[in-house]
Amino acid sequence: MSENWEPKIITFVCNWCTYAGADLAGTSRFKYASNIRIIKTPCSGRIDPMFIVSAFEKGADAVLISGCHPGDCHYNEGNYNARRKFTMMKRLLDTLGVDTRRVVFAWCSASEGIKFSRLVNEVTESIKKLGPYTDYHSLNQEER
Amino acid sequence: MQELVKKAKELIESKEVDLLIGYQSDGEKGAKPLFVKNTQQAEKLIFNQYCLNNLVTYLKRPDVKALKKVAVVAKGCDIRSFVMLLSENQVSRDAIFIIGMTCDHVVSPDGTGENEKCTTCKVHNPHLADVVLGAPVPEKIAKDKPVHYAQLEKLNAMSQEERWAFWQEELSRCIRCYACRQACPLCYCERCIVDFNTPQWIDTRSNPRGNFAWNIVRALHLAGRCINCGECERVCPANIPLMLLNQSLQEEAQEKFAWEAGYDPESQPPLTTFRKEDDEDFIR
Amino acid sequence: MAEYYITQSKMTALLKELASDSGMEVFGPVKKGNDVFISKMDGKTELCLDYFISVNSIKEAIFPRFEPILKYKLRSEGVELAELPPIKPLVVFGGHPCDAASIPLMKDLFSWDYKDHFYLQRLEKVVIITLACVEKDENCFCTSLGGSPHGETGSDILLERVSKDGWQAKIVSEKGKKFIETHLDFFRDTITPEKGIPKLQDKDIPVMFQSDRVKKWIEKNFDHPLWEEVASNCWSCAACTYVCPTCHCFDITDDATMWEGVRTKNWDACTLPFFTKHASGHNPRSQSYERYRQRISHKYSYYIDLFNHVSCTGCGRCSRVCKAGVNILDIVKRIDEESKKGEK
Amino acid sequence: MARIGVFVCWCGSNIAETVEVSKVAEVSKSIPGVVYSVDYKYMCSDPGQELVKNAIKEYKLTGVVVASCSPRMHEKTFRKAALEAGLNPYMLEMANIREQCSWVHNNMDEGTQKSIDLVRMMVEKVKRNKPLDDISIPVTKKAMVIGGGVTGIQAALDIASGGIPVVLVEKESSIGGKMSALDETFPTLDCSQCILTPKMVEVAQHPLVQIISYAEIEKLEGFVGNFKATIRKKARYVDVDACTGCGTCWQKCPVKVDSEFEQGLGKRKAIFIPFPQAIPSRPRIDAENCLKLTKDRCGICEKVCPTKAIHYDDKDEFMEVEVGAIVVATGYKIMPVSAFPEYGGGQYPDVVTSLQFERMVCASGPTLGDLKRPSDGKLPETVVFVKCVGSRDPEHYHSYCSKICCMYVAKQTMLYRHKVHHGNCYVFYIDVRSNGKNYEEFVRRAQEQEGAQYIRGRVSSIYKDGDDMVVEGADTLTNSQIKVKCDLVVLATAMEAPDGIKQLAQKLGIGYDQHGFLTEAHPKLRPVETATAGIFLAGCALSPRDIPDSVSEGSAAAAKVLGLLSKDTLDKEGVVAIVNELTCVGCQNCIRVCPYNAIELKDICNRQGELQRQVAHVNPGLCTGCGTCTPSCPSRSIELQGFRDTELYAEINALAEL
Repeated sequence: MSENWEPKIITFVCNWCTYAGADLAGTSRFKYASNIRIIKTPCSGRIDPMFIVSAFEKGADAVLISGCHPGDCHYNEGNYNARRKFTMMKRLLDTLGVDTRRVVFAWCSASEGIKFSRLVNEVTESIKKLGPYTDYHSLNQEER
Repeated sequence: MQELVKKAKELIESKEVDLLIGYQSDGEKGAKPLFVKNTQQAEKLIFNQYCLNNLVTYLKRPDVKALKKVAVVAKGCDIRSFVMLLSENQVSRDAIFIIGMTCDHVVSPDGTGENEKCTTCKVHNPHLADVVLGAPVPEKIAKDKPVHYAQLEKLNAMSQEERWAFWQEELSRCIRCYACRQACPLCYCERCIVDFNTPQWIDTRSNPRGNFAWNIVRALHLAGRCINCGECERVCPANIPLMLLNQSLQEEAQEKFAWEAGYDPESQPPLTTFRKEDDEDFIR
Repeated sequence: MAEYYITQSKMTALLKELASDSGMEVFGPVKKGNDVFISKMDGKTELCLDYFISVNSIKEAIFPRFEPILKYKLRSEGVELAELPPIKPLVVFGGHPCDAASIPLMKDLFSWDYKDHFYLQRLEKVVIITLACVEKDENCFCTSLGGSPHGETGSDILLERVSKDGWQAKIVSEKGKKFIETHLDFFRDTITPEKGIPKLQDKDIPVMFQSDRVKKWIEKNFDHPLWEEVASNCWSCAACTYVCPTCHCFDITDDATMWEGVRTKNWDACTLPFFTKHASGHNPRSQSYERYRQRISHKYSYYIDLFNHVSCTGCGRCSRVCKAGVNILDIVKRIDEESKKGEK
Repeated sequence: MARIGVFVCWCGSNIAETVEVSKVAEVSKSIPGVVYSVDYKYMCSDPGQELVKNAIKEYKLTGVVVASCSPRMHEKTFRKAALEAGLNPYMLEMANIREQCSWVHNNMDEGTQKSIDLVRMMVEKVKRNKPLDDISIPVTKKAMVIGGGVTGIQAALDIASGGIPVVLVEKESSIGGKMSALDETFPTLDCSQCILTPKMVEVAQHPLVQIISYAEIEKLEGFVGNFKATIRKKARYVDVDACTGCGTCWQKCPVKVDSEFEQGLGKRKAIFIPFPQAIPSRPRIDAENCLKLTKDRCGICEKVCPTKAIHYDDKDEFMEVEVGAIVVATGYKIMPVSAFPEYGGGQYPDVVTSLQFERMVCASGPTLGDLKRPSDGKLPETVVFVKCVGSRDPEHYHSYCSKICCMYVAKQTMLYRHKVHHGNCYVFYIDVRSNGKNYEEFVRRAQEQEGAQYIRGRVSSIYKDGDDMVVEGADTLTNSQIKVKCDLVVLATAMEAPDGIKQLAQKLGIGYDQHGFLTEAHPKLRPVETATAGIFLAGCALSPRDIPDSVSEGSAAAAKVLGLLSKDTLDKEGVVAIVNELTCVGCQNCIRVCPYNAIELKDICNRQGELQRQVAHVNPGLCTGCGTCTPSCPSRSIELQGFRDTELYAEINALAEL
């Protein structure tokens, strides 16, 4: 692990709760680690479990996925559907030996700017301790 | 066997079906699919413990779908996949004549002993058929009893790192022949996601990345749908223990969603529905 | 000419030593479950020397499942070509004569209208050490296609079993000779041939059809209902083609991140449903039997037109892996019978 | 070939303080496809927007990335500017380098690096974006109200007053609903008929309201703005157009049966109007009891009818109406006493429901307001009221509170005392919930001025002792067992979802809860909407409510309908899902997960019209762009435009190592 290595955390959020919550963290000036890169989707129901795989393939050290709390979904049910997919994906990744400490699911509402900033800091800290996800990144070798 | 041949001839002669898919013997200790279109071919029909193939898989094929009515010889386990096809709008009940075979067990893929899948079978007697042939077999497991797969225990006992190493080793042999997909009765997409290239979700090369992603997506797309017929693993030329993945997700579906696939055509696969009170301990 | 022998343990040691060298690639038989696969080895790989035939052929050692043929980087100044991985010398151990026999066939193709230098370079650098057959099964039919259980075609060194523990090494090519000379230490032992060591003769695998008769029938019977009858079981996977020593179709795929990309030669198979799918959505081979017909016709007819040789060595691997019960020998025999009927 | 412009905003010092904006603009130039980049102090200002517009024209940009504040702030602003410059607005994306970057980070290097990444992600996305058109759907300017109780009447009146024609569909032969059977209403004790009847008349006479009574919804097709409802007009055996409502028929009809309107306490004829003020005041024949229709005898009504309006061969008729919006105000039913055998319900005639009690005291009731107990006609000297019967009892009946019982029981004690000044009345209660305007005062009045005696506790049993009824229960305040001898017991039984409501909900494609009450789109913020666009809810169809709440909701739903139908078209963003029909296999996953029922199966037929296969089809009018369908599709045959896989994947891909 090189001295100045910083974890890359790819984050998928819904537009109505977590993206707004992240905006609120901004307007409230709650500081957090700069390691996350947010990809906005309309709803956690749009977040495909395969995004996790792609993120690791493209060098993510962790993936953070967040949407509205149950009952808060702008589209009523998207997060409930998403939750089932995530349940299965988590089990599958676990079965395959993927380090599921690097796949974090959270609910974060539009009013939880503080939760969002803490979440990012906690995840960043824990991934710093785990180090780069070399196991997964080593799958990228181009030769046989 | 007389019964089966008689029924098949009846169906063919009366033109009730255009095609009957059954088994023929393949050597002394083997069986393979047989497509029956005339009574002469029907003579070759057999059913025994070597009849491993899940013939329901042929029902997804366009040329078979195009026929007016098709009969298929199916064991209880195979019928579970038919139930899934029904619930997913892939077959019309009227277009298929199910010849259900009672079945105590089939042999394991290497031809010796009882097949592992039969130890967890709840449908030795077909649960949905147009005609059931063979003597009734006592069911050993109650319908509502959750199924537990013994072979998962070894994998579950491993550390995360060990599981990673285990799968990397296993999947390194994957040559991406897609036998697992083609043999699966529930992999019926017209265009598989692996053949989708905007974007190319899954590397089509049989490199570690592509093999890993492919096997993730295959298991994921069968999550809550796999009915444990074991065909993917049996047909894999590289002997990859694919059913471990499917069974792990079957257990998850049972534990978290109280769901077992392939019994009720009216019910919805678990990833197309939800309960508000679903477990979410893993979500912060 | 001197006689060379090698024991099993020395062979294992030699392969392991070579496999430890990062400048080389070594392929050998590795056991998995009840089956053996010709796999890429490293210094720690456990070899299996007691097997009938590997599931896969030696093809993938020389014609990799995937191979980068172009690499580039995108820079603000423009596109910059990147270096490709070098093609290393390689040793392939553990195939049978039916594997090796595919080499000249494949060479014909890859040096035909376009010279595939990836394949040809590797061919130049490979040493193929073949094991003469001591066993056969109902799927073997090399003799029907001019092969032999102890045929030398395509091999550099042919090992014939002389004892429980060792082989006599027959030099077939200059490369083979050089290989033995380089590693002479491993080939010095003299093994006295033991009695009762099984040896397979040509006659043990009877000729079962005439390939020219098969070709004649195929040429005239593209629309014959027989095709559908014999191949209706096929569920259109690529298991048969990928284990086949002579199937050689590949696709060219691009994979790119934002800043760099690689173009890859990637195995493909005429049995897969999408192989001939047009951009329009039309698929001229939409049925599985049509695809299987292509596979047989290509091997037993079209290839002969181009290279004067059947593109099949009779190894029977496709029949062994096919759990749908599609059996190439049964089909070719059926065609031969039909053809005979037609002659009368 | 993509020609992308990148516009980096300083936001004064808001961004520039933590992000080296000039460097972001400079580095952006090296991103493949970027042909222009610039930084500017306030990109959202008029000159800033001009900068964007001019660059779009000058550099023939095919896509724009504005790196500035959150898209929630200014996406609309910049997309409008893009449109003005001739670029499809969906070809503009924003990189959020303020709220999600400069404001949350301190370090200049980190902020700059992250901004560059965010820009790169959006450049990669916008390169793959496709121009989208906003969707415009014509609407049918007509509404349908299902249920002609006071809620439905109010909704119909308000919609019609807004100039939109309304079809009011009522299951019974008259509108009016439950309210028409009430005596006086809390907390004002004004006569129910007196306040309801004028409304009934008003709605009946409104030129834009068409009342279709004795009818039910058979089928509903279509979607918001464009519904097509099939209404089953049940066979009435009376030609309502010919009939003048003279009443000769029901006076002459020899058959007498229990009247539903009178809660079984009075009789009606086999040809009847439910109550004198019925609207339409046209009778119907009860086919189950009519001698002509059951035994082919009698036929008197036909003979006496002066206008020949009786038709014994009448059949159910179907009519189709096209409407743009629907209000469901189907109301409730009350649990019958027979549901409570432990309280002697069904066994003793003197155990009645509160609705029966309403009829017993009502001046237009079967006894014309003389309070007589059902068994022997005796004036009840002592009456016991029992509250929460079937409500708030999750182990045996319903978990919910029926909400209005506290108030009407207080009212009924008063009605009783007004009739029987010397009478005793007792109320068994668990709690007294009186949280409405003047409600608490009303209950107090019952207790303090009108002599109602409240006993806190559950009733354990009710039985008959000679002539008397005995109510046994616990007084939980004094912690003693208590026995009350009385003449009449009134059970405040629970309000329930009416029969057939689930079937109706399924026909309409709207949700219902475990109790059978219809589900609102959001319990707080969208209380009268359903998840199905264009279908609204009001009144007790949702859960127990009192009259003021029901009427308010009727008006609220009407306001929603008017809002929807005020324009000629329904306009919405182009971010909707689209199906690739070539690859879709019709597995229904997307249909099952769609929260808005916006996807349906579509038949693909060959030229001979034979069904070849079925595929999913998105109704863009109903799709709200959540994208839940996409991950549910194994073959990626359904994609959410604006958030297609290739666009999101490009964002991930942009983060691969340099």
